[in-house]
Amino acid sequence: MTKSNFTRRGLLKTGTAAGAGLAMPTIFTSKVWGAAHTGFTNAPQGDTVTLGFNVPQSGPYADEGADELRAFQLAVEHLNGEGDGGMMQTFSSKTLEGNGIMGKKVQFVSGDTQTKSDAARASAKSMIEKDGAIMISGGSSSGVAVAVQALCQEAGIIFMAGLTHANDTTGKDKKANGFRHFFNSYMSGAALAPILAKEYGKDRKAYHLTADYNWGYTTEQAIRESTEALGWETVNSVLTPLTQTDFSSYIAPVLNSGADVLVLNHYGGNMVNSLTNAVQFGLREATANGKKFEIVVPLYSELMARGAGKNIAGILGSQNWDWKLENEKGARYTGTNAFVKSFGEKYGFPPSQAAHTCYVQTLLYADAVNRAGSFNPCAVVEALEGFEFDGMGNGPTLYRAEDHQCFKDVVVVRGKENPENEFDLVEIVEVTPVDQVTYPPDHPQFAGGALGECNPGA
Amino acid sequence: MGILEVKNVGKRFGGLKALDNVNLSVQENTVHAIIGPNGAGKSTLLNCLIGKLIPDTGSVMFDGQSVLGRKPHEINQMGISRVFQTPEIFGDLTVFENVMIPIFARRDGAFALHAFKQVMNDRDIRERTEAMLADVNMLDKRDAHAASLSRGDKRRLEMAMCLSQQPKLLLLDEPTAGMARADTNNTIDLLKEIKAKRDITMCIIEHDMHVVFSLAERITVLAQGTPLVEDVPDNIKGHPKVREAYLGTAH
Amino acid sequence: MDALILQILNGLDKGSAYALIALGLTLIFGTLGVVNFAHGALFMLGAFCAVTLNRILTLSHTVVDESRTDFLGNPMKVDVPYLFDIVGPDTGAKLIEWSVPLSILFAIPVMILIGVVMERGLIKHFYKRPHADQILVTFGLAIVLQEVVKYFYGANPIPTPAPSAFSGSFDFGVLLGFDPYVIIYPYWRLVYFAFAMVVIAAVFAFLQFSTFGMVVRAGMADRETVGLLGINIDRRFTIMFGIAAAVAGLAGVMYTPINPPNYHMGMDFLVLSFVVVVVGGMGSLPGAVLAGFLLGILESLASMGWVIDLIPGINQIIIYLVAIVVLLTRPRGLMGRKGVMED
Amino acid sequence: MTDHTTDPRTAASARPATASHATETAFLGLGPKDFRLLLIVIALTMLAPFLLNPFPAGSELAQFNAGYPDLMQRFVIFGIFAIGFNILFGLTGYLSFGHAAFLGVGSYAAIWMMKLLTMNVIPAIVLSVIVAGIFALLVGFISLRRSGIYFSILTLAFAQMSYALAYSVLTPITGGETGLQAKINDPRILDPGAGQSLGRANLFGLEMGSSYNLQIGDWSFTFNAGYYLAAIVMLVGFYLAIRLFRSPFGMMLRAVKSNQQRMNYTGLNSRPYTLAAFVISGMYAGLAGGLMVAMDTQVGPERMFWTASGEVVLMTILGGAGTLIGPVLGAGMIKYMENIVSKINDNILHQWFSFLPDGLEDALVAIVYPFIGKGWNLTLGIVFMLVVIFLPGGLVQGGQKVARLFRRNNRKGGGAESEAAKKQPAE
Repeated sequence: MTKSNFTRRGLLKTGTAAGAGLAMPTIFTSKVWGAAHTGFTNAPQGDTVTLGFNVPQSGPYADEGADELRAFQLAVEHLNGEGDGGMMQTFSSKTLEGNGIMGKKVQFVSGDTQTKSDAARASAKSMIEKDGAIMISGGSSSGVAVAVQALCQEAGIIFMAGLTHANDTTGKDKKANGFRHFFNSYMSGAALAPILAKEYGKDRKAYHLTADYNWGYTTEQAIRESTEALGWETVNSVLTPLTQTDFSSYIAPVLNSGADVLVLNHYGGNMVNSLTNAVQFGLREATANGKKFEIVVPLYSELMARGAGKNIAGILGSQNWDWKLENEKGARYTGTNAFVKSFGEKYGFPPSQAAHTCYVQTLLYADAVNRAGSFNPCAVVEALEGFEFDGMGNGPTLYRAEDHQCFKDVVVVRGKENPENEFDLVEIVEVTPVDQVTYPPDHPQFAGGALGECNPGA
Repeated sequence: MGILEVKNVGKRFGGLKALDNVNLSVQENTVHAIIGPNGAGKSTLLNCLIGKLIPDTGSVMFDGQSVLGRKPHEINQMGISRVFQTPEIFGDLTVFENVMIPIFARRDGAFALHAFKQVMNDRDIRERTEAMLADVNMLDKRDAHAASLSRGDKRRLEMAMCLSQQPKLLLLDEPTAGMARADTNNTIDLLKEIKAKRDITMCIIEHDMHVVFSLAERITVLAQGTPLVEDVPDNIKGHPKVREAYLGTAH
Repeated sequence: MDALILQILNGLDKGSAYALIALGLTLIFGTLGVVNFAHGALFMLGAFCAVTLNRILTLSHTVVDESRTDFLGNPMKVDVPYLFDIVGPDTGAKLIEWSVPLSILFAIPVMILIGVVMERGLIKHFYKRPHADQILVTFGLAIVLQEVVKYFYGANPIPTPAPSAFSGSFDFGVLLGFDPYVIIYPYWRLVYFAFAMVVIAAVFAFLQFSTFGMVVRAGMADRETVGLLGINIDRRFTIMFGIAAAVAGLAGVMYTPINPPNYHMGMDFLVLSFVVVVVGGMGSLPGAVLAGFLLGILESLASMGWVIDLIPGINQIIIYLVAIVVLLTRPRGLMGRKGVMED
Repeated sequence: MTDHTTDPRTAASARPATASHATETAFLGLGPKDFRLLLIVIALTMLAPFLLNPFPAGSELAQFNAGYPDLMQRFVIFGIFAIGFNILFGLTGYLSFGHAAFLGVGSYAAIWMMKLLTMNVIPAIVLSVIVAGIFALLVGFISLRRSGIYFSILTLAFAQMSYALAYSVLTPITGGETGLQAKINDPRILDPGAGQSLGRANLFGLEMGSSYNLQIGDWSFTFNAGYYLAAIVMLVGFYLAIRLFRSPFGMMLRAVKSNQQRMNYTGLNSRPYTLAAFVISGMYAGLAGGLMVAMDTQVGPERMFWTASGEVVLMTILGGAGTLIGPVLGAGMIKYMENIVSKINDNILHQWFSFLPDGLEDALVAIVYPFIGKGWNLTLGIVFMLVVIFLPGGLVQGGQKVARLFRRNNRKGGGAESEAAKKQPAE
């Protein structure tokens, strides 16, 4: 257990010891911390640096948030030279030596996003204003990611997004100070479509149920466009309220609609319930148009799979990463086993993809600072833009400069028929190579946004 | 011409004739009582007077205007104040405030948005309230919460609230219902006291003969929805029809 | 036509959940005059009775299986339920599979106990307090209850499937002369509907025909008078609270196979159940049931594709829209009594 | 005419006055007691950066410091929201369960003003109040046809519809799930720099985010422009609320709560009174929403969810419905728990108890752990229950009762003093 995570103010004490006992007013033009001295917000003073991990701790995604927080703690340990170093051994960039970031010991603060944008911003602001965090990471929904990313842009802080899948995060709402490692709706569509065509044939009629909010819209659009390009037909698409708990009235008409595939553009509790309801209605056993009826869930997560239990058996979906990747698909995905080993030994179960992304984002940030030789957000942005790396479990990866989106292979998975335990619920069907999921920065699904200038905050 | 004129009022509830061709005239500056055994139609008549019920036939004119179909606050603004069976006061407010509110209502109308004037800076209202409280001997209780008053004081307060509006007609709905004899006598004394101090028109709906004969100057006896007799108290006492009406029922 | 029949079936099913929760809520409103914001939490606790029984039945000891390895390459540890040792693996597996229906027996005493403890320990002291205080204390209690559940069971939904005998769907369409697959309905949802009907009938019969019920109904109408008659109405009201808790709990138990339970499912239903109770009319049991089914059916009808195309977003707001229309046309809801919770 | 018989006692009514019949006004049209309260609140809000940061920056207790701009802003903004809510609920007794809708609508109005017109906060705040007022007029006009729980459900229904539509169908106007933020390419027709850089919310050039930092020894205090703007707005709102409480209008609203039947038979039409209270309180909510955007240029629809409406109800009841300062205290308490307790994680716990032997330290951490960090909701729920059980009537009324209890105990000791005290009317 680390007992060394003093808040940053502890160091301010030493930093300002010279003026102890005297009133020492200092005026800053914009932000409080350090701006006048260093030209950017929350410049670390003393020999530590504070990172802010903003994850859902209450509400439906609390368990996912807990897993993210575990990964963050692990990353901090590794950065500070504790533990076995995890992915730092396999990471292609070798600037991380277990001596913190630029020699400064890493400490962190955590907060609760409640999966609400207001609460997430309040929590992030307290990290910035009170604790002096220089980077914020985490989160489990796109609404929160977009809100916190915008805040970090204004405050002059780097935002390393956690789990956020909507195109908007690096599309119409992209920001210069924000970076996304996780994949997105477009990539899900591009990765899934060929495999769907291969598994279920090119002559399929799809029925979409879509969560009635931004992420749902972009995911439906992505899947539709990719599958229709391969010959599928979209019979119908129905929007379902976010607050819906019983989806029976949306599922019931599906079988009689002429469709033979149901696409559930749902996440979290919505997905667990809609899938459970769909299986209840016998969709898995049904046949339509002379074919076996199929269900597709574009975005998979281990926790959702656990919630849906047996119902996910045989259902295709996409993931950013899976802990079995290196074992099953070979050394291209090196880093996976190193991470799973340190995570598994510390916590006793394999990590989720949300944990993986958060861990990787933290390491990537630390490495970028080291390479830039500065904590200045603009220097970090420069170091991350166009950065190519490997050994983080996803194979060779590019942080594209134009939109701050990571490009890497996408994992297509299927729910296992007979899982051995609650952490082994999916099997990897195929890994779609990165060039099949890459799109031009001006792709219409991502239109309407501008990165803007990086903001150091001062 | 009386201040309150009830003409040919009839009201049916389904097959039941609650009021049948009621005619009534309350003269200014008199105490007029309406009595009758239970089920005689007193409450129905009262509800017609205050606009709560609209009669099937006939008219109710107050001061030359019809009251039918008007809302309670409109009827009050016409000059009718009402005393209830159990005192209806503002329990959460102080005695002083209880009396101020009706004075405000009479001066500023049914609605006035004086959101940023201070109540206590209104000298006019304050003085009138103090005078009214003095009039009913309640000035020493001005800061008490109305809910904490004794039953008799509550009745007194309610009376003060009504009188503070200087109503053209004071409507009393069984003001002694459910009271012990002593309380009843106190109420009678209070009403007598009020009557002695000023010119006022009162209409009392009551079934307690004792109260009625102590106060009323004119009495209408109602039975089975229709007025039996109307006369001065002395003539009502021992009137055969009245006796029949009361003894004819279960009493 | 077939689509309509299907959605009415769906509506009946949703309606049974709404009606069951609202029934308990309106019992507490009507008998005790308490605004109980913890009622959703009771529904949630019921659902977790089913989870708990499942956990109890699957209490396991670990056996190391050398022939297999876990994700870190160590020998696999396999959990074997104690139940298998006691009754043998076959009966044991059957029992675990039937844990949800079995939970009914488990939940009734547990929920009555929870209800009675809640009433005696806390709610009792709030009968004479303003509604505002009741809201604050029951809301606080609801948060505490759900956080306790979260602490032990996590935030993720927990799958609790129905016995396999009830999996699959019944084809109504064939029965009515339609093509196969046109009107199908899951067996478990039919079970839920039937179960709800039985519970509702039982509650009504109990209130209608037992002397206990008569006293409670009289107490709902006029508490003071019944108290004056020398009847200990307080004790009866405690029992009523227990029954209301049990009804909510049973609704939760049987709901678990429909949607995997999670710790905040009570809050999801809380607002809705208040709407149902109020649309039905305060203090009216038949009103609550009627409104539950009405809103369930209308919600299902509003979720049909062509309806949404016609009025975008109607499926999002239908319940609230209906509530507004009902309350404006019928001041006290569908079957409300005058003077209950109007001030 | 009868009111000539003035009682001699009336003339001599110069006895020590309670607020309810103070004839003299101390200042600003307030009675001395209210004026004192206003002064205290002014002092508290102006000195908040000091008061909320009582612990030296480096100390382990610094975790409990709340004196950073965002939280201070939230305290006063939710204070405004609760003050406004209290005008409706505390005075008339009408429990609106949909007040967050007005806050949300005000927020959307404000952000659109900033996107289209200028990043200066004045037009945004003004419009947010107006729009929220109009919306409240509409909702109030319909909802106030019913009373009691029927009214509550009507307001809840309107708010939930607003939330659901803002989240989904109205996405083009509201930004849906991701909400609305200031963007570089906003038109901002009045701003010279529009289109080139991201605008910042400001008051004639003074940026809301700008702060002045004061170090005194180990302590550090932050004075934030946005906070002081919000605090001044809150003080004005608070002052107006006091005036309203003491006005004939406020008295009529209390009369509505106390006995609507008597009120109507006294010649007063209660509908316009309740509607006016509803609109005023909706405007306070809109003002809070506008200020939220002014402090933090972002709006999301969950600001209108029923839990947000429930939160202001809880704030008001927790602090003491119908009291002047209670709702502000309640708002502060809930926001403090949400923002401070939720940030304490097990690392910090270990740090606190690190002076203890290892076994004891772990045991203590294990005991405290469920109540902090992700367990902050549990603590909140327990606080709700404790307050309502032990301090009936909320923090303020409960506090008064406790204070009176102490005073009474003291008096038992001081014989002569207690005699004098008995004559004072209890307040």
